[in-house]
Amino acid sequence: MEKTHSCTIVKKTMLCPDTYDFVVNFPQEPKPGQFVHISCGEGVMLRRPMSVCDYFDNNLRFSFAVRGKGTKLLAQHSVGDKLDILGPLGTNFGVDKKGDGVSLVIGGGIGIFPLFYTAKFLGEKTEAILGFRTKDLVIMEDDFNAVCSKTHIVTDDGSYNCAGLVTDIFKERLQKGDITSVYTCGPRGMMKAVAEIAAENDIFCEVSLEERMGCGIGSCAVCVCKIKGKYLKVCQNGPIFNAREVDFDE
Amino acid sequence: MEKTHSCTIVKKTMLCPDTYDFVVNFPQEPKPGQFVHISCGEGVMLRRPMSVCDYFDNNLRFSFAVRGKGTKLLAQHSVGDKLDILGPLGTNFGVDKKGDGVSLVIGGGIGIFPLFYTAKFLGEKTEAILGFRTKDLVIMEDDFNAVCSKTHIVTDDGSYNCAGLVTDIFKERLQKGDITSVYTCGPRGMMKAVAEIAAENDIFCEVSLEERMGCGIGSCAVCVCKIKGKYLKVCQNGPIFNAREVDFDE
Amino acid sequence: MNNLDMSVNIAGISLKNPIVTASGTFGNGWEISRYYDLSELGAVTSKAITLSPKQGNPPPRIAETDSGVLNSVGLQNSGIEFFLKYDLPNLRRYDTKVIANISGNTIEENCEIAKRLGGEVDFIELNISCPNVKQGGVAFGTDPRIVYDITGRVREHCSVPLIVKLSPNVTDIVEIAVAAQKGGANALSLINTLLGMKIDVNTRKPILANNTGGLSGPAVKPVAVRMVWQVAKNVDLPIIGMGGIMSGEDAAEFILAGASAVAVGTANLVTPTAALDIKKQFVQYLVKNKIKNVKDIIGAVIAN
Amino acid sequence: MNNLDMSVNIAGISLKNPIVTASGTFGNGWEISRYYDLSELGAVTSKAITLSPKQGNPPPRIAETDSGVLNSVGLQNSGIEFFLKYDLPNLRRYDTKVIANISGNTIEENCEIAKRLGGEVDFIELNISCPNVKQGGVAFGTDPRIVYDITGRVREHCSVPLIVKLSPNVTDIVEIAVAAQKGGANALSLINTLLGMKIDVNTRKPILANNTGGLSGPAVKPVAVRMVWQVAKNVDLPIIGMGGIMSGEDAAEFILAGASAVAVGTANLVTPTAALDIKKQFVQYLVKNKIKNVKDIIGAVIAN
Ligand SMILES: Cc1cc2nc3c(=O)[nH]c(=O)nc-3n(C[C@H](O)[C@H](O)[C@H](O)COP(=O)(O)OP(=O)(O)OC[C@H]3O[C@@H](n4cnc5c(N)ncnc54)[C@H](O)[C@@H]3O)c2cc1C
Ligand SMILES: Cc1cc2nc3c(=O)[nH]c(=O)nc-3n(C[C@H](O)[C@H](O)[C@H](O)COP(=O)(O)OP(=O)(O)OC[C@H]3O[C@@H](n4cnc5c(N)ncnc54)[C@H](O)[C@@H]3O)c2cc1C
Ligand SMILES: Cc1cc2nc3c(=O)[nH]c(=O)nc-3n(C[C@H](O)[C@H](O)[C@H](O)COP(=O)(O)O)c2cc1C
Ligand SMILES: Cc1cc2nc3c(=O)[nH]c(=O)nc-3n(C[C@H](O)[C@H](O)[C@H](O)COP(=O)(O)O)c2cc1C
Ligand code: FES
Ligand code: FES
Repeated sequence: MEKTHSCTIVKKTMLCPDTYDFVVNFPQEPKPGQFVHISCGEGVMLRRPMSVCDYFDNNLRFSFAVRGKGTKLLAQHSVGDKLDILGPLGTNFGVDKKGDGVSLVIGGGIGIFPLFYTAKFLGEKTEAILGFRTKDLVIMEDDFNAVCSKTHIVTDDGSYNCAGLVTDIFKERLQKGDITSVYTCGPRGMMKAVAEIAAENDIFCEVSLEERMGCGIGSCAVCVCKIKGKYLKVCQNGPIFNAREVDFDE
Repeated sequence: MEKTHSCTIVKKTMLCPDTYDFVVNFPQEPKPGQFVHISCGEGVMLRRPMSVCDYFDNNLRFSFAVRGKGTKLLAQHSVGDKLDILGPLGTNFGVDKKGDGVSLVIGGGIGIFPLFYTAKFLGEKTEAILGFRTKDLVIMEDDFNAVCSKTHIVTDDGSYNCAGLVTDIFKERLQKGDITSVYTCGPRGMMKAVAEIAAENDIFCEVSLEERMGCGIGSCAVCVCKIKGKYLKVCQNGPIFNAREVDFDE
Repeated sequence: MNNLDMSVNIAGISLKNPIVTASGTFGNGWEISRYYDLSELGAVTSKAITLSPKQGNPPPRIAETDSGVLNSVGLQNSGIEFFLKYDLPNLRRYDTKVIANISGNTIEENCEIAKRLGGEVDFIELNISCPNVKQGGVAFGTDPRIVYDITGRVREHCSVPLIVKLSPNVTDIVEIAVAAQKGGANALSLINTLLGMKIDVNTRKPILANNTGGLSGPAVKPVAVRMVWQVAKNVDLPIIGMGGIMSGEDAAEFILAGASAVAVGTANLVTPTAALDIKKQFVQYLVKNKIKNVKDIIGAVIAN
Repeated sequence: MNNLDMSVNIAGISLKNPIVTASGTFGNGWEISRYYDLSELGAVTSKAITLSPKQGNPPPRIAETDSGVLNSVGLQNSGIEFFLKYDLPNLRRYDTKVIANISGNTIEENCEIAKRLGGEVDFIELNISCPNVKQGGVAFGTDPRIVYDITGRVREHCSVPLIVKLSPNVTDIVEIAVAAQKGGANALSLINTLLGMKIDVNTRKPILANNTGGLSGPAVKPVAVRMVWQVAKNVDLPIIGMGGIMSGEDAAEFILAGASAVAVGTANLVTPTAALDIKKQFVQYLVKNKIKNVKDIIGAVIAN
């Protein structure tokens, strides 16, 4: 039988203002792209979904931006506190479908978190293209550098590296003709653009979708996205979907 | 203008199982018999009323038994934490009406707390009669000994000192004929019995009443008790009432 | 804050800002006025006023529930004479509008109270939605024909705008609101409390001596916001929105849904300065969202 | 625990214990069965079943409120054929009763679904109280004449006891319950969700794509307990009580109020093992209060 885990926080870091990184004891090894569903504490009833950012030595790492009540409460926890965590949950990135060429992980903002763990599975021929709004929000560059052969960083305002969008770099990088797979997570518009470029170039592309969740395990049917014209559950049929099947405009 | 106080907890003691004693910084000197209205923390909306147990050097002491959700949450606070406290509130014991003889403070269980601060105002000719269910619940004996000329303790089951009710000691003590005032707080039945004996002996007697509260300041009218046939607010017209005027059976 | 226009209009009368106190949670101002200057508020609402003094229900009269409060006060008050003689003159010392909440046992009684209030108050709020009394109260507020009738008859005796306060314990709030409008209401207040109950599982007794009571506080906010939104879309009367407002953003939510003003109720039980605090937070919200005139966001929700 | 009689009777069928899952919060058991053995429960309730598969409403479909949850799923499901072919056989592997929640768009559709279910399930729960669909749903559940009519007509097609699930969005729950009883209902479920709304004050948009949704969770518990109590006093049918049950003591509160069984809904969204946890806590409550037979406390509230 599966169960929820009572996990001790062993490390807490602030990555940039209002963005935290937690490492907790966690007994079950997740697959890349999966998420966990976290109880944020007294006063917030529903759990909040967070992507697996890393897993090592029975430790789970997840990182998150403070948005509303739940993430605010979560951020107030300290090393030594316990968190009630459900998971790992959901489908995983098809890292076995990466092909023989170079894999790209393309992320924007907090969408980069699941891509780090994923890049570790994709192996040395992986490159990362990461976009941030501005210099102060650029995070995890060293992490990605350690597992990717190259990490391209862009900022919307050009305050760090070149100004531009991840799709600009993506298109540029496609010129070499050695890309065989793309894994992406970030704002919906970004993922849509990445998906379109991948489709035009006939490259395998998977996306990690987000939707407001209830149960996180598939029993309440609230977290749906349109996939090939049908509402599928992001928590159970996703969060990873083949980019071609997602109806981004719904 | 009056305001709520943000008070730092400077001392926390356990008096007996599930009964705590807090000392907090507090800027306003209360009168004996008054209460404060305390925010117990996230998840409990309404404040909880607690009698002033002592006041010294800008420090307020209150003590409480853990009953339900509010007091449970309150008990989880530690030294250094802040509490949002409203008060002091309500009417006070008429210590100036004590007369020339001996004053008695008669309390049962958690009803003893306001009597300690009151006894300090009554002076050396004060005696305490305190009743508890059983030995393990006997608390504050030393405190009362320090401010009263004599402290009589009874337990329901006789596990500490003699078995019996505070009213037994009260009646016995009346024989000497030197009692001129009685101040009482405790279970309703106990206060009623004390009030009746006081009335029979024509002794000045005041009681501290309890009722479930909302605002604590007189603006919501939920905390009423029947006083001379009318519903009066315990938080504003009380908690201290002349025993003769209370309709104990309502 | 300087070039911020906080004023709103309710039935031709301008409130300096949209923050009001809700009836029954503010006494008649005596106590709360020791915590802040009532002139800070757009308006204050009196406790329910009846013709003769009223004892109310036996205690306990309050129980806390998850994010909510049940009360069964039952309209305890000192009657219209006392109000006119003592409470009103005191409230008049402040630069704020006064809403008199009236709760007669019968239609005639409400007419009589309205007549006696005359032009002394700024608004009369007819409470046909109290769940805690056997006569009058919610019995009036759940049948559209009765709502129409009572509104019309009380309206005849009002020298000032008549606000009708609606009960949420109904199948179709719009139908009730329309009835009040047709009856001649000049504004609507919603919502009063939802009827609820809490039982102590150890003693097996209801916590409230009255068994049931009215549920208020954040727990009911989604129901209140929905009702304000439905009524605002369908009825052309200004609305005073209430139900669980604890913060400036909560106030904004009701105004976006269609309320012209908002009333703070249960929050007053939590902290005496609640209405003032909420006003300040609401100003912060306006500033942060670059809103210069409150009236611009009344009903400005972008619904699907 | 050995000499504890946990069984309860609903319309002649014995449930081994009074803990049931609420429709729509438990899928059709596939997922939650990976967390505990469903045979632990007195009964399980299916997701709403319609005749043809149903897409439901666009997302977002959920919003959290203070102590509550708003949902606007809109009865997404794979239809009766899928249920009979895949879901039901799977549920039948467990030693628990199966309640089929049916939610047709029309009376005829409900009759047809009931007919197709035949004797395959233990109970049919007619959902005339979903606030998230335009057709059927709550529109059926708020008019006593329609409730009487639909209950009677669906009853004719049921080979098993018919439970009618009532909406709390009504003026008089007793009137509706009486109508269902007269129509031939064998049991009642209450409550479904209260209609609510939440607006994001920064974007000014409702959080739910459907604008409004159904409010559930601890926030609504006082309303649910009150309705169960009112109906239990006035209607002679077994009640499955629900609305905000998160603990064993919450379950006890509903049973004291008059419910013969209780359903766990929103709690399943918080923790997959919720219904099992609540059952265990309820046993502790019984032991602590020296209650040997659950049936002894059904409706045992000592009201004033
Ligand atoms: C599969 C999955 C994985 C995720 N992984 C991460 C991650 O690794 N790091 C991270 O920072 N965030 C992640 N998110 C988003 C994160 O779950 C939300 O930011 C969080 O739930 C917001 O909770 P809150 O209480 O702070 O916000 P709320 O008060 O609930 O809302 C505040 C804002 O957050 C947004 N939001 C609320 N719920 C969700 C949701 N379920 N999904 C997306 N946005 C939401 C709303 O649009 C709203 O503007 C993930 C979401 C999903 C579905
Ligand atoms: C003026 C006044 C002074 C008080 N002083 C003290 C004190 O010094 N020390 C102390 O331990 N307690 C004192 N009490 C009682 C204390 O306020 C309650 O025990 C407390 O509010 C219970 O809160 P809870 O959340 O733990 O209980 P809840 O979960 O609200 O209820 C649990 C139990 O507490 C009782 N209770 C709840 N509210 C009240 C209330 N307002 N008054 C009395 N009983 C209540 C109920 O009967 C119930 O059985 C005082 C009460 C009043 C009115
Ligand atoms: C203790 C209490 C007493 C109340 N008394 C009255 C009353 O006398 N007249 C009235 O119209 N409403 C009364 N109400 C209802 C409030 O005015 C308000 O409509 C309701 O509580 C919802 O707002 P809230 O959630 O902010 O409290 C009372 C509410 C409470 C909590
Ligand atoms: C996400 C969700 C989906 C629901 N779907 C249904 C449904 O399909 N049919 C139904 O009768 N009730 C449905 N309900 C209502 C519940 O069965 C239950 O009546 C209600 O939520 C109150 O119980 P609770 O507070 O324990 O959740 C749903 C509730 C939720 C939260
Ligand atoms: S969150 Fe419940 S089905 Fe996805
Ligand atoms: S608690 Fe509000 S009047 Fe006493």
